[in-house]
Amino acid sequence: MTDIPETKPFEPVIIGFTCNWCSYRAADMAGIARMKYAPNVRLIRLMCSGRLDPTFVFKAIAGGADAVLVSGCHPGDCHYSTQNYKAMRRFHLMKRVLTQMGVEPGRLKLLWASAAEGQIFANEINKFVEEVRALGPLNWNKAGIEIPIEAAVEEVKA
Amino acid sequence: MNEKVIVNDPPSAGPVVHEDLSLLHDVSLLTPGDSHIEMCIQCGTCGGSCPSGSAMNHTPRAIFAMLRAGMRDEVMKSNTPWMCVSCYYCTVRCPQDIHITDVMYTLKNMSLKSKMVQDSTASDFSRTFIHYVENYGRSFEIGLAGIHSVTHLRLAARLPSMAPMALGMLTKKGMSPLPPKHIKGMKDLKKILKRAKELEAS
Amino acid sequence: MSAQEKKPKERVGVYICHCGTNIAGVVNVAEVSKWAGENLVNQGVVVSRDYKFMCSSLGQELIQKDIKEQKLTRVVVAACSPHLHEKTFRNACKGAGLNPYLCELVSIREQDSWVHTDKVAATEKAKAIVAGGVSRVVYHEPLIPLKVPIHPATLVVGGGITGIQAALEIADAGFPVYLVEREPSIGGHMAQFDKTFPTLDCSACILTPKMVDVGNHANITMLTYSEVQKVEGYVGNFAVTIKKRARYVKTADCTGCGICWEKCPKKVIDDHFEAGLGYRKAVYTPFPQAVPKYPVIDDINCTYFQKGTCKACEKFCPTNAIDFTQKDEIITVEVGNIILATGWDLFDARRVTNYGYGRLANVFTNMEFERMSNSAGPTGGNIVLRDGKTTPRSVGIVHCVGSRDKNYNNYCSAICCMQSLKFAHLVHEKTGATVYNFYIDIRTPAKAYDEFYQRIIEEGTLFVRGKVAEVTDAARNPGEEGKLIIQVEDTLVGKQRRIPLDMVILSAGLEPRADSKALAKIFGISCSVDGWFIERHPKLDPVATMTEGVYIAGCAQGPKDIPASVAQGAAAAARILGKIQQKEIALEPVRATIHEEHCSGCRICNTMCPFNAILFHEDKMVSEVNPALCQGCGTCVTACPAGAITGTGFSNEQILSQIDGLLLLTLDKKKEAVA
Amino acid sequence: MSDYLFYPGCSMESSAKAYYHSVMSVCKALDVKLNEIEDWNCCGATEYLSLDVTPAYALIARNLALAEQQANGATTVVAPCSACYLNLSKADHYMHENKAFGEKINAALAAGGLHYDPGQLVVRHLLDVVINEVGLDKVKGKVVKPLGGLRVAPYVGCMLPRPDYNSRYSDSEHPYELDDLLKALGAEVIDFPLKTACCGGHMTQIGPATAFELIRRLISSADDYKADVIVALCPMCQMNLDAFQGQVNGYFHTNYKMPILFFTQLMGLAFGEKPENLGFGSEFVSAHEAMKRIGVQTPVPEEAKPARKKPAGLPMPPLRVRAGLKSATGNKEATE
Repeated sequence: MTDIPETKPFEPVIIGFTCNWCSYRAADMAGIARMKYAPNVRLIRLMCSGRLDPTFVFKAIAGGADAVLVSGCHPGDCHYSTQNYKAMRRFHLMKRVLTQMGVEPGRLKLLWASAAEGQIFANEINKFVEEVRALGPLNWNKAGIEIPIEAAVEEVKA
Repeated sequence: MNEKVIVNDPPSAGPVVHEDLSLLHDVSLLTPGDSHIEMCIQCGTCGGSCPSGSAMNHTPRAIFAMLRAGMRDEVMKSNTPWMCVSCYYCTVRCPQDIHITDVMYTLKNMSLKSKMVQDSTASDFSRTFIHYVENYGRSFEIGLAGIHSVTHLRLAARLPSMAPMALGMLTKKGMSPLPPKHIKGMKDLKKILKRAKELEAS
Repeated sequence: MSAQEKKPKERVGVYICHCGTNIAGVVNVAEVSKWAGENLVNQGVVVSRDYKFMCSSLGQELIQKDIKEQKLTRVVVAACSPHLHEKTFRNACKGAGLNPYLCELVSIREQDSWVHTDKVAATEKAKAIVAGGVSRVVYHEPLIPLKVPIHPATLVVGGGITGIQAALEIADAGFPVYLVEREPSIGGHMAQFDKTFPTLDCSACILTPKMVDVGNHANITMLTYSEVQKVEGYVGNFAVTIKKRARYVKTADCTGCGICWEKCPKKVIDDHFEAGLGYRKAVYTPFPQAVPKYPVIDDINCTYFQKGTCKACEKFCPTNAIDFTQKDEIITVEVGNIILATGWDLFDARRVTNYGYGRLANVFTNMEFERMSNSAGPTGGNIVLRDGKTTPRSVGIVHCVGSRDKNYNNYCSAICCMQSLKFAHLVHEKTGATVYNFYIDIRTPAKAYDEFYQRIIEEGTLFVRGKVAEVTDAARNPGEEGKLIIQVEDTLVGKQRRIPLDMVILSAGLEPRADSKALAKIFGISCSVDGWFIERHPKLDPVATMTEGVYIAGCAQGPKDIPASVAQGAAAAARILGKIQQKEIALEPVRATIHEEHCSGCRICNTMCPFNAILFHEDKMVSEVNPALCQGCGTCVTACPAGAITGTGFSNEQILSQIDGLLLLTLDKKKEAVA
Repeated sequence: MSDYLFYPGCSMESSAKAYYHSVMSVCKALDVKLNEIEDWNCCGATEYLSLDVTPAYALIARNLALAEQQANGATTVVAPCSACYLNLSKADHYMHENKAFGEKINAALAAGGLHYDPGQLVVRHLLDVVINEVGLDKVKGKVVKPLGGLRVAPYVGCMLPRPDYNSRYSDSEHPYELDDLLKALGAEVIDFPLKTACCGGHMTQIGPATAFELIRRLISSADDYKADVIVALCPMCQMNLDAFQGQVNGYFHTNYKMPILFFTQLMGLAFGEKPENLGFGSEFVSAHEAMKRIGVQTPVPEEAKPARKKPAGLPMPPLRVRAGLKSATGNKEATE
């Protein structure tokens, strides 16, 4: 990481899972209203936050993302009745698992945003990016990269 | 209210000459919090609500239009912010959530710094008031009214009945004619204010 | 599983849209296109192009030509939101012989160029989004839409002018309609109005014929005094549960003669139809021309229901139509489509305390004034002060009460300017009083509206440009004593004015129904932050919603006047008629399927499904998804411990490889850094 | 009842001693324990904000910093003066809302070895504490001498209900908290239309013509409603309406004798406290007559010099002419 000039702030990469009915539309809404937010989040559309498989989150973290955003309809507003509650339960589970793996719990965020809440969506992304920036890069086992044994040993020593 | 007291600036001939388009931005920047001043829709709720509006040479709404038009000198010379009584009617009624009272404080600050204040009655009163606070840590109503009226407002001369009032303050209210005692942390307070003034200037 | 290790078996075409400068102004589209062409070869990219407007016919032809010539098996378009043009590009692929579901539209406009200003970062993000789309699309499968039959009946919720119009259009075309109305009669707000702008037609005169048509129409089933409780199913096949409140009147026997309400001893303030200005009885029809003509007994106010004795109505009813034992009834109807025309509520003017409504007697709301001015209303059409007899000699009309105001509602209520002008005319005509209109802006943009404004100016109405600061009774001088005083800045003069008046009318704005959010939930649609129902597209699809088969019309979608409401009611009806005539409808094939051989029969998915779409075969001990009931949420896919369920369109492979693609650049950078 | 950090404000030491004594008496009766913030300083009223931003906020924030230091578990700062209450809550609000601004003010405080974490303390006016913490039930329970027959105009003034950063009051223009309290004391409360109108604030010192008109409107409106007394909850409001009433009468040729009392004075009376201990008798416009109507003997204020004597040789108009000249010749004055 030495070749990165120190003046350049760390730019985290965040994978965001959105629900087709609310938060993906909130992102569209933010776009239509030309609200500006940090360019660090890449969104994946699911039909429902209930589709969110914990594997997706671990895959993203392992694949080099610094944080993951899980978003869905407000409790009680699920397009498929109550599936976002399932996402909420899984969220708490994933958070615990990540913590056990040595990943800061602040790298996983749950956000409820209705289709009309573009502003909330944009604001919360900005907030989250700043929070993750403060946490720094996810260097947990040099996530997703095979590290030569020697390097790993040295890291442990350090 | 007696309408005769209103005297507007004589209308100047010709268009606005020195448009200073940074003016609105400056005011916005110098106001703590987000004043939303750029959101004004010129509805006049503020001007209609203002209890001292009739003593102002421009209504607050007109001032906002002038800020937009970049009429810096005219705004700095206006008595509008100095007539503000901080009643916050305009602030809570404003349909655009503009923090009008806070903007009026900013305009007072700015006009003092620009040295374009036309009538220093109000600012001198503020200075006298703050003189006590900066030196004793507390305000001092009797001394304040006294000094202010003698040195500036000539209130005692114009309204002789003010004198008995001041006397009443002493007799009925049992107020002391002596300045207040220093607060214990006066030294530190002075340091704080000194540092604050440096920060303000920077 | 990593995409790089795989030998590309698909031939992918990548198309980056400039969208004029909408995308190209921020994202370096040429760079993205070049990058994809060079760096995503392992993922199968064989063509990568950028073009000014991909959605134009030339742009679509470009894709079609490549599909044929380059033998593309997959297409990724990076342009606007899939909610806007997914169909367009799928159809383009279909036209070239490619299964439409092998095309993936990724958004680099709404989610990139429009929300970012840093061009470098936005371009990098666009690359990641494209890579995500490419990695995902290779796992797409050709799909065929599910076809289901459409039930020919339609449910219209709301019996105001919008719902009436929609119901008549569909019924006249020969299809059945269920019209559900919460109140005892259809008619809605329009039945309360006196005159309608700008022509000053009598509101009742143009409305009641339509109401009668609805009442007599063979194809319309009216369900008044009723509310929708539950909606199940999907487009083409909805099952709707409706609660019919007990009227305590046998409609089969009632002739609507009116003896019951004549004899009823219990007088109640009518805060609904008469806006609180008049009275009704405990057994009542809201107004004489009510459709249906049968009254209802308001059991909260009825003496018999409260105290156990009275029954005057029953004694006098000539046809024995009163039935105190009636109970609420729950019915279910099957329909193929739904129109929501639930209308609006009036802003509560008491919230603007500085206008004194509720505290100062002679401050009235617009709805009170409509009733007062209506010759069938509580004052017989006389405009009088709260004392019921004094004619005002000066009247102030305040615009924008609760509208265009961040303290209350941000939006413009659209009708108040014209309504206030209408009021000015009516006051002039009926009392000869001096009339002031206090406005921020006069908005008269529709046909013949500004001409109406001109006419009102000519009649001598005084206009003051300024939002009223306060209405008060605190007089400052003898001239103000006993009057209401409007304090306002006349912004065109730049001075504060105090205008003493006898009467003040507040043009309170339109609000979404108080229960609009609950209603949206029942029908599976969304509300804006304010509470108005959200249309599929604000310009191009104003009456459809994101939920197939559910349409919105009239003020439920946002404030509008009568002509616009009628137009939307008719538009929604036309959309539905078009669907019904096709007899069947194609559904998105986003469905879950269970691989029988992997299913362990644990039945976890059975309870997960909100639509009861998963059956368990006791004989084979495996579960199966009914594709007609499945809505494709994917919860069961995630829940299956054996991984036996696949979500079409959102499979694990698709999502996981999309994550790979999105992080391709990031991972490269990290590798570089480590190296 | 929990402890509160008490910020009395400068007026309580001088012009509003009646308020101070009555507040102490009432709080004692209601078991509200007030711990005065040690070595507090002036909040700067509206004056410091007019001159400078950073020093003005630093001045206010010093009190919050001291309060936080001395909190000892308490979280609420109680101010009996509306202007002090607003300034304290304003500083807390903007320091909290705008992080950079908060840091700047803390940088200034650091020069005096102090620091305040915005959002740590809750700033409330005494009325709010009485209504929402103590509760009207408890107040009613303490009433031994109901104020039946006394018509009061509840005067809330500006800075309590507006801008009301934390939405503590029922309305910003017609709040009913003070009405409810006075009704609980048994008083007859008028629907005072100018309940939250302005008392003139510092305009008595700057533009008396403007201030006098504002005062006249208030008193005249209360008089129209046949109020016996106006009840205030801010020393500035009380002083403007009381001490300047004579001048206002002279200026407008009226003859109002409207006593202006603090709400705590009436509470104290209803709780059975002796009028002497509640600061009665220190008002300019005597409350003696009004109180006598409900059978309470309050000390007659010592008459100062006759205040309503017509000044010979100086008729009424000068102020208006002067005010008119002020703007018209503004440029001239500035160049003097």
